[in-house]
Amino acid sequence: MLSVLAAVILWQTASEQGWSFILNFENVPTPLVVGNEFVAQLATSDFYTHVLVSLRRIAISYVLAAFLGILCGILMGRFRIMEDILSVYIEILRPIPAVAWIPLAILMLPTEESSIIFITFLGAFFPIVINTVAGVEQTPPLLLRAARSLGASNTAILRHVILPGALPSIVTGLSIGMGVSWFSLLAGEIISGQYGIGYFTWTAYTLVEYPRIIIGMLVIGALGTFSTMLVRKGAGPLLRWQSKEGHRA
Amino acid sequence: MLSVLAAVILWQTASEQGWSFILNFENVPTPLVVGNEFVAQLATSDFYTHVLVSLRRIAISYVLAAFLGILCGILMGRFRIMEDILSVYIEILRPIPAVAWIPLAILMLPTEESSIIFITFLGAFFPIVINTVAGVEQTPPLLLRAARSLGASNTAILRHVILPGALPSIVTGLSIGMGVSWFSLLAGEIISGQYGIGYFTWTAYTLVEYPRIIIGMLVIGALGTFSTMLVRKGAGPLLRWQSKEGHRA
Amino acid sequence: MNLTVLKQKQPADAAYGTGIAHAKPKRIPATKGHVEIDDVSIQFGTGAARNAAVMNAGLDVRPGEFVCLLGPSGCGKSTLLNSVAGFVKPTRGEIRVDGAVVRKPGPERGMVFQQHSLFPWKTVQENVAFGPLMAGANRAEAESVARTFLGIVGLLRYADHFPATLSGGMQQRVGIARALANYPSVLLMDEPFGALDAQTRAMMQENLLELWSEFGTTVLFVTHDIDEAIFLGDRVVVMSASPGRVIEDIPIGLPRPRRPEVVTDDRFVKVKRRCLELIRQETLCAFSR
Amino acid sequence: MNLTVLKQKQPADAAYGTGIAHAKPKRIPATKGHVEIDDVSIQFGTGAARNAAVMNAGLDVRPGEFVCLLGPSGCGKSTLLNSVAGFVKPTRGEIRVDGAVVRKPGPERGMVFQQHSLFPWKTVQENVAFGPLMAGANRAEAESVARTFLGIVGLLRYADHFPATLSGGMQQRVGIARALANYPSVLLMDEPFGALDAQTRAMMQENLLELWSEFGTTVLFVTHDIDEAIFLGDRVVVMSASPGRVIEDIPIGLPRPRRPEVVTDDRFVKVKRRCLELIRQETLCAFSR
Amino acid sequence: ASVRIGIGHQSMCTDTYSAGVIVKELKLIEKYLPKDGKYKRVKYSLDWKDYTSGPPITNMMLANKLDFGVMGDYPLIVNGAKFQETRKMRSLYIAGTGYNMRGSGNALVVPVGSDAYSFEDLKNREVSVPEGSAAWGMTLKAMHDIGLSSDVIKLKNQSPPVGAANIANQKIAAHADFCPWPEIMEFQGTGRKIYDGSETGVPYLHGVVVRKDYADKYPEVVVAFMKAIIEAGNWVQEDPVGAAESLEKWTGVPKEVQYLYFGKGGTLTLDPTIKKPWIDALTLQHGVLAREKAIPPLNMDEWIDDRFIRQAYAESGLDYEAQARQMVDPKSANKALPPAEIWHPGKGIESYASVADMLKATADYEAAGQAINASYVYDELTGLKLFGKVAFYVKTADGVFKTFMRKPDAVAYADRSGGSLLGIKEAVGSMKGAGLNAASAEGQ
Ligand SMILES: Nc1ncnc2c1ncn2[C@@H]1O[C@H](COP(=O)(O)OP(=O)(O)OP(=O)(O)O)[C@@H](O)[C@H]1O
Ligand SMILES: Nc1ncnc2c1ncn2[C@@H]1O[C@H](COP(=O)(O)OP(=O)(O)OP(=O)(O)O)[C@@H](O)[C@H]1O
Ligand SMILES: O=[N+]([O-])[O-]
Ligand SMILES: [Mg+2]
Ligand SMILES: [Mg+2]
Repeated sequence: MLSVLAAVILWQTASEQGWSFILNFENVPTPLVVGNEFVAQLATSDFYTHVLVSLRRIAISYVLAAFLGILCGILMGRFRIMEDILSVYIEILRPIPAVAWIPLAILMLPTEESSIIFITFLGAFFPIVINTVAGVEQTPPLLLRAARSLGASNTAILRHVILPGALPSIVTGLSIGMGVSWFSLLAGEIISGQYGIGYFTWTAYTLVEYPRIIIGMLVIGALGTFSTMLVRKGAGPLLRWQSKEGHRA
Repeated sequence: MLSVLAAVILWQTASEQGWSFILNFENVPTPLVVGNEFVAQLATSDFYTHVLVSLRRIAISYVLAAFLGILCGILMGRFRIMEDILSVYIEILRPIPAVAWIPLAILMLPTEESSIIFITFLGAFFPIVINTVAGVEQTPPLLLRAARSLGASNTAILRHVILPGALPSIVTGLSIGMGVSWFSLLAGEIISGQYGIGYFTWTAYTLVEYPRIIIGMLVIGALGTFSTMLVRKGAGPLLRWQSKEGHRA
Repeated sequence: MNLTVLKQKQPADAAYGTGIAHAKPKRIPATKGHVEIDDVSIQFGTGAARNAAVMNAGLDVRPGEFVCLLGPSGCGKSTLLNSVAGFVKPTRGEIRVDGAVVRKPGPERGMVFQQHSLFPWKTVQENVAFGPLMAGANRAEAESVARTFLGIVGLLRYADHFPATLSGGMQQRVGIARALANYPSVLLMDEPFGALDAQTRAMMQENLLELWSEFGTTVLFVTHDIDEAIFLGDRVVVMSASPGRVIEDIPIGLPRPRRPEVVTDDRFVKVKRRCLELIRQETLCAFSR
Repeated sequence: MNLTVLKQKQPADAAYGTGIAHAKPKRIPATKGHVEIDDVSIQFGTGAARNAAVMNAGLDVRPGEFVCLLGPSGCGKSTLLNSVAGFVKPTRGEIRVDGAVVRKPGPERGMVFQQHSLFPWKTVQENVAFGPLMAGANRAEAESVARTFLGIVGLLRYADHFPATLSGGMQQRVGIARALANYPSVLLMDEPFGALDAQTRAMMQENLLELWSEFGTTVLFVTHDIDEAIFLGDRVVVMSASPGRVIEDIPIGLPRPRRPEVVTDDRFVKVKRRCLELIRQETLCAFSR
Repeated sequence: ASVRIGIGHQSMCTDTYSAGVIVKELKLIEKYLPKDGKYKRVKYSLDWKDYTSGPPITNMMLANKLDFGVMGDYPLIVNGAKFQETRKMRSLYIAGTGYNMRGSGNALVVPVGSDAYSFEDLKNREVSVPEGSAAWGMTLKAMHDIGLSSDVIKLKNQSPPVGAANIANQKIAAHADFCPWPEIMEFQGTGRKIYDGSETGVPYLHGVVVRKDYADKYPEVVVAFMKAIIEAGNWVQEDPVGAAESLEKWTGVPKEVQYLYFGKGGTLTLDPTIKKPWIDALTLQHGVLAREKAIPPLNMDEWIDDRFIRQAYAESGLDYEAQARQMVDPKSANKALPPAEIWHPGKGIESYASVADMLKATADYEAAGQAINASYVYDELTGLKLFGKVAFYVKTADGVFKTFMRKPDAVAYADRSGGSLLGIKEAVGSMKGAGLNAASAEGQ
């Protein structure tokens, strides 16, 4: 907390004095200006629309990515043939940054909203799939044996052993995916739109509105952090068995 | 390999026939067209300039990020006070996507090249720092005790115990960082008006040159994968002790 | 120390169970649990990588008998036990339990592993209820059976804990309860106490004998601890160094119930001396190859 | 089995070292290695979370003596050993080694842990050379010392291996060589064989006695295995349940060198019975709290 | 010493070419840079940066990474105002590049198959536009003039390539953009103009801004740039077809599209002077920006500075005042030109004495199986040059063809004159059927 305060004060002085040693603070608005602008923005309904539209896009893309990612991950983790087929595509497509997808997404998807959602989806999908596969594959063989010798069927093993065992890894994937999906959303919202926090920031850039640019950056950061935290917290009860103290209430 | 072939054939047919069921292939160039354009590009010297400029930017940013990231990571992992001070900044700045940094980077850094490098640097820096801290903090206390009872000084412990112990985690950070730095580079090169594979792709986009867009995407993907692999392979000899079979040659 | 002692230490347990009618555990009929290991050989890999783990092993375990398999590390004890469990298929020979040839794992052959075999994401009770659930019991029935067996191993008060919060000894007791909850005719135990400290191990041994005398289940118990094998078994079957064969079958005449002091009994020490000789020879043998 | 046997099994070792003049290890003078534990109490935490681990423990170990600390799990054996090593500061009382009060860890008090204490990223030889290097030796000297001690524990052929490729027993032998390479006047061993299987453990015990007789180092050895304590020690010091006090100090009169068969010796069995009684009592005590 | 000359230009904005790609590719600045006096030992480093719109250039100038910027009217205003908002930094508007007096250059385009033919037809639909660009300003002004509020027409931000792609894929009702995008869409056959910037009645213009501190320090360099701009304009005028071909090579914008702007009677006039009407237009546009986006005030007197361009004229022996007074109005200027042209791949540009002749020639080429690159006609009302294939044709009772840019105008004219409204296909087809007769009739 103290260090944040120190940084804010430093920033205020640097901007006021217009420091320009390596970093140039001449045109950087002071925290005071940014703060005032933020309060002003909070009073407009547009600002909330921007945030809500972005949240809606994240929600749709993320749910889709989580569903498909976990599904693919389990199939790949359980069936050698699925892994052979799918992993090639994933390894080719994964390193392509979200920004690079923009043109193709516009070209191939029916609506612009779907292009943005597609790009956001991609961001979340890959970490989820990869972590699910890792989680499924690392199921301790001893537990599989134990389950089998207790009379468990294959579906029972999936439900009682593989899924819960992979869960910590899946949750890691889900929370990384949440972070990346915000990165990608921003890239997607730049290409087009009338709403969304990415659009808000980019518009501020085209109109050279520096305070709004900084507000946009911080809001995106906060939303990203917050939603990632939500994923982790949401998964908490399912992972309580990992803590040394936990016992079911 | 087979599945790649299948995908290429599917793509060729889809583009030729102009499929348009959810995904619209009408305007997507066929792999043949893309292939021809790629061969044509390989014959121009500009193409190599784009790639080389990007590689140069990655190299500079990455070396910087690796150096500062590992340094900060060790300081934070070893000294509670450094962690208290620095982790706040890192946690606030980390979730802000590279794209969102563009305006501020332009404003605050002296040259455009340095802005791009800054953005790329940020992409690589955070994963490296975080993984270094994790690596340093997870040093088994037993090994610290063993070293101390063998007469090791604090610097000897850093050099012989903490650093090598953190190395696997640092390498993970380095390779994640390499991937992210390509994502960020691309965002940064959008602002560049001249060279770089990101600029190449973006220009192709503004000129609606679909084959070049796809070439750009694939080249970026390949470069990203390749350089990440390089990091992993480069670190291999240092991590041979982790393999069950390894013994020093 | 015995079961009674354990129960006395946890007076809460009785109250804990109030209101739920625990089924009294059935005793396995002494005619069930006949294990025949018929000239079994087991190889891993093929061609140059071929590795014989067990060779021409033969053993007949009578219903209700407690047999300990003793042998140096790597001699194939686990492999043999796994083939009885149905995890590993013999390359040659055949294994029958109560006349039926073993082809796959099944709940009538309960397995207890050395450690880390509980489902960490299930509570202690859920772990024990798993077998009955898989056998088709409904949730309430399975829970009732689980509580019965948790009561028997003295862990009812930990029913809602996750395994990670339990000590190693307690975890092994849950593992035993889980295997017993399926009313197996054979209990296969692979160094179940190998990871415990000496005192906990001694306690667990007494505990196990108590349970065994109550249920009459056939037990096939793998260990490389000589004291443990003699203390527990009706017979100690000594295996050769890899590839494992049965080299000696020593009946233990010590009276039951066995008390800890028995380890300083003359008869005990005599058998121990014989085992030491055999094992020492086999260990040297193994090292020289 | 003894050192000689081990060396016979590895005929390559002699050739391996050819050309390098290994310094013949010095014998520690029997006047070094006097450990005085003077009414030591150790508490962890403060206030409500206060936890007494050791209480009024007193012990005097003569130079060159082999003393085993026996006690139930959690009684404070490791805590007491760690305070001799200099990792834990006594809350009350004082520990002296050769007259000097212990304040921090030092190479004259070599430590061997239960497991996983080798540096996984250093080869076996680099692990053993670490102490001499820290003591100021140059690389060549340190390597020479390391090879000497690897030869002594029979692992010279594994000099360039990483620890992960070695079996548990071999890793512990490297750990012992590493501690010895500093020529410590006291060797502190905390259940060094606790994670090994019965046969390997027996081998390691003989191995250790061999080394000890060669070096004459004082050894303070923590275990909860009664057989092990009696087999190894000149004295077995039995500690009470937590907080640990010294409740009995049993001199072991068995002749040296001790052979494995000694465990079936009458005198051995008699001491074992006494230890069993003490420990059993303390274990029950610990459980009932 | 080293002097940087950092210029941000737009290769995808035709109106900036005389201070952008042409100067860059022909190395015209290098030709005029001072090499004596205080510049004797100076090493110049020319830094050309290409952007898709004006705002990023302003950002780079504010960050002192570029010295000059070439951009359209609205971005120019944002540039000036944002500089004046800072404590010390200022920018100067020092020259024009190209203009269209009527305001053509920006246009609103719909997908070819759309049923919309006027702004009003877009009610309750989504219209995209690159925010902050000249086309965006036009759109705001047009909506304000027509009385369409932002509730009735939803505006959304799309960069030119995205908008063009969305028009091609019919994913947006309409897209407003600056030249060359509307004409590219027309040329590709994906889009159709329904509103031309000329309808706002405000001139369309681009210009050059420079950081004031830079101009103060290196006025001679600024003047050299001005001379380069003058020469670039002359280079186009001397050989418009050759220029169009070169420009295609440099920018990727098809030469047929380039010719529409830079050919004889083209919609853009290259002229670096700062005219009085420009100041009025910019003042008016600043009002629009201030109303819509709370842009800070802009002191025009402080911002506009024609000293450098005047000096360049003087040093080149040209009359600045005369040039500044001159205004090309397509309506009157294009009266004397041949009313139609065809760009034939083999024969180059061919002029026709009448639209009918051009249609007949088209029919003949078609019959002979020869494709033409493009044909050009003029809007009857404004005199703006059009692609023949997107014009609306009215065939009057006496067989004369009139051409129109907008359908409503064509319909009105047809009603008044009793003629019939035709598209290019029908118009060419009609020449095929009555081939010789029609031609001979006109010949009489
Ligand atoms: N799945 C397998 N594939 C190949 N070889 C195996 C496999 N499982 C065991 N072996 C080999 O079979 C032999 C016997 O192994 P096994 O685990 O049965 O010995 P063990 O007597 O249980 O040893 P320990 O006392 O150490 O548990 C060993 O040589 C081992 O390497
Ligand atoms: N660092 C510590 N902080 C707090 N309490 C501790 C700490 N280390 C040990 N204790 C406590 O001190 C007591 C003695 O622990 P210690 O590890 O010395 O026992 P031990 O005899 O070595 O047991 P074991 O045979 O299981 O190794 C225990 O109650 C333990 O929980
Ligand atoms: O320069 N413009 O972006 O219009
Ligand atoms: Mg085994
Ligand atoms: Mg201990």
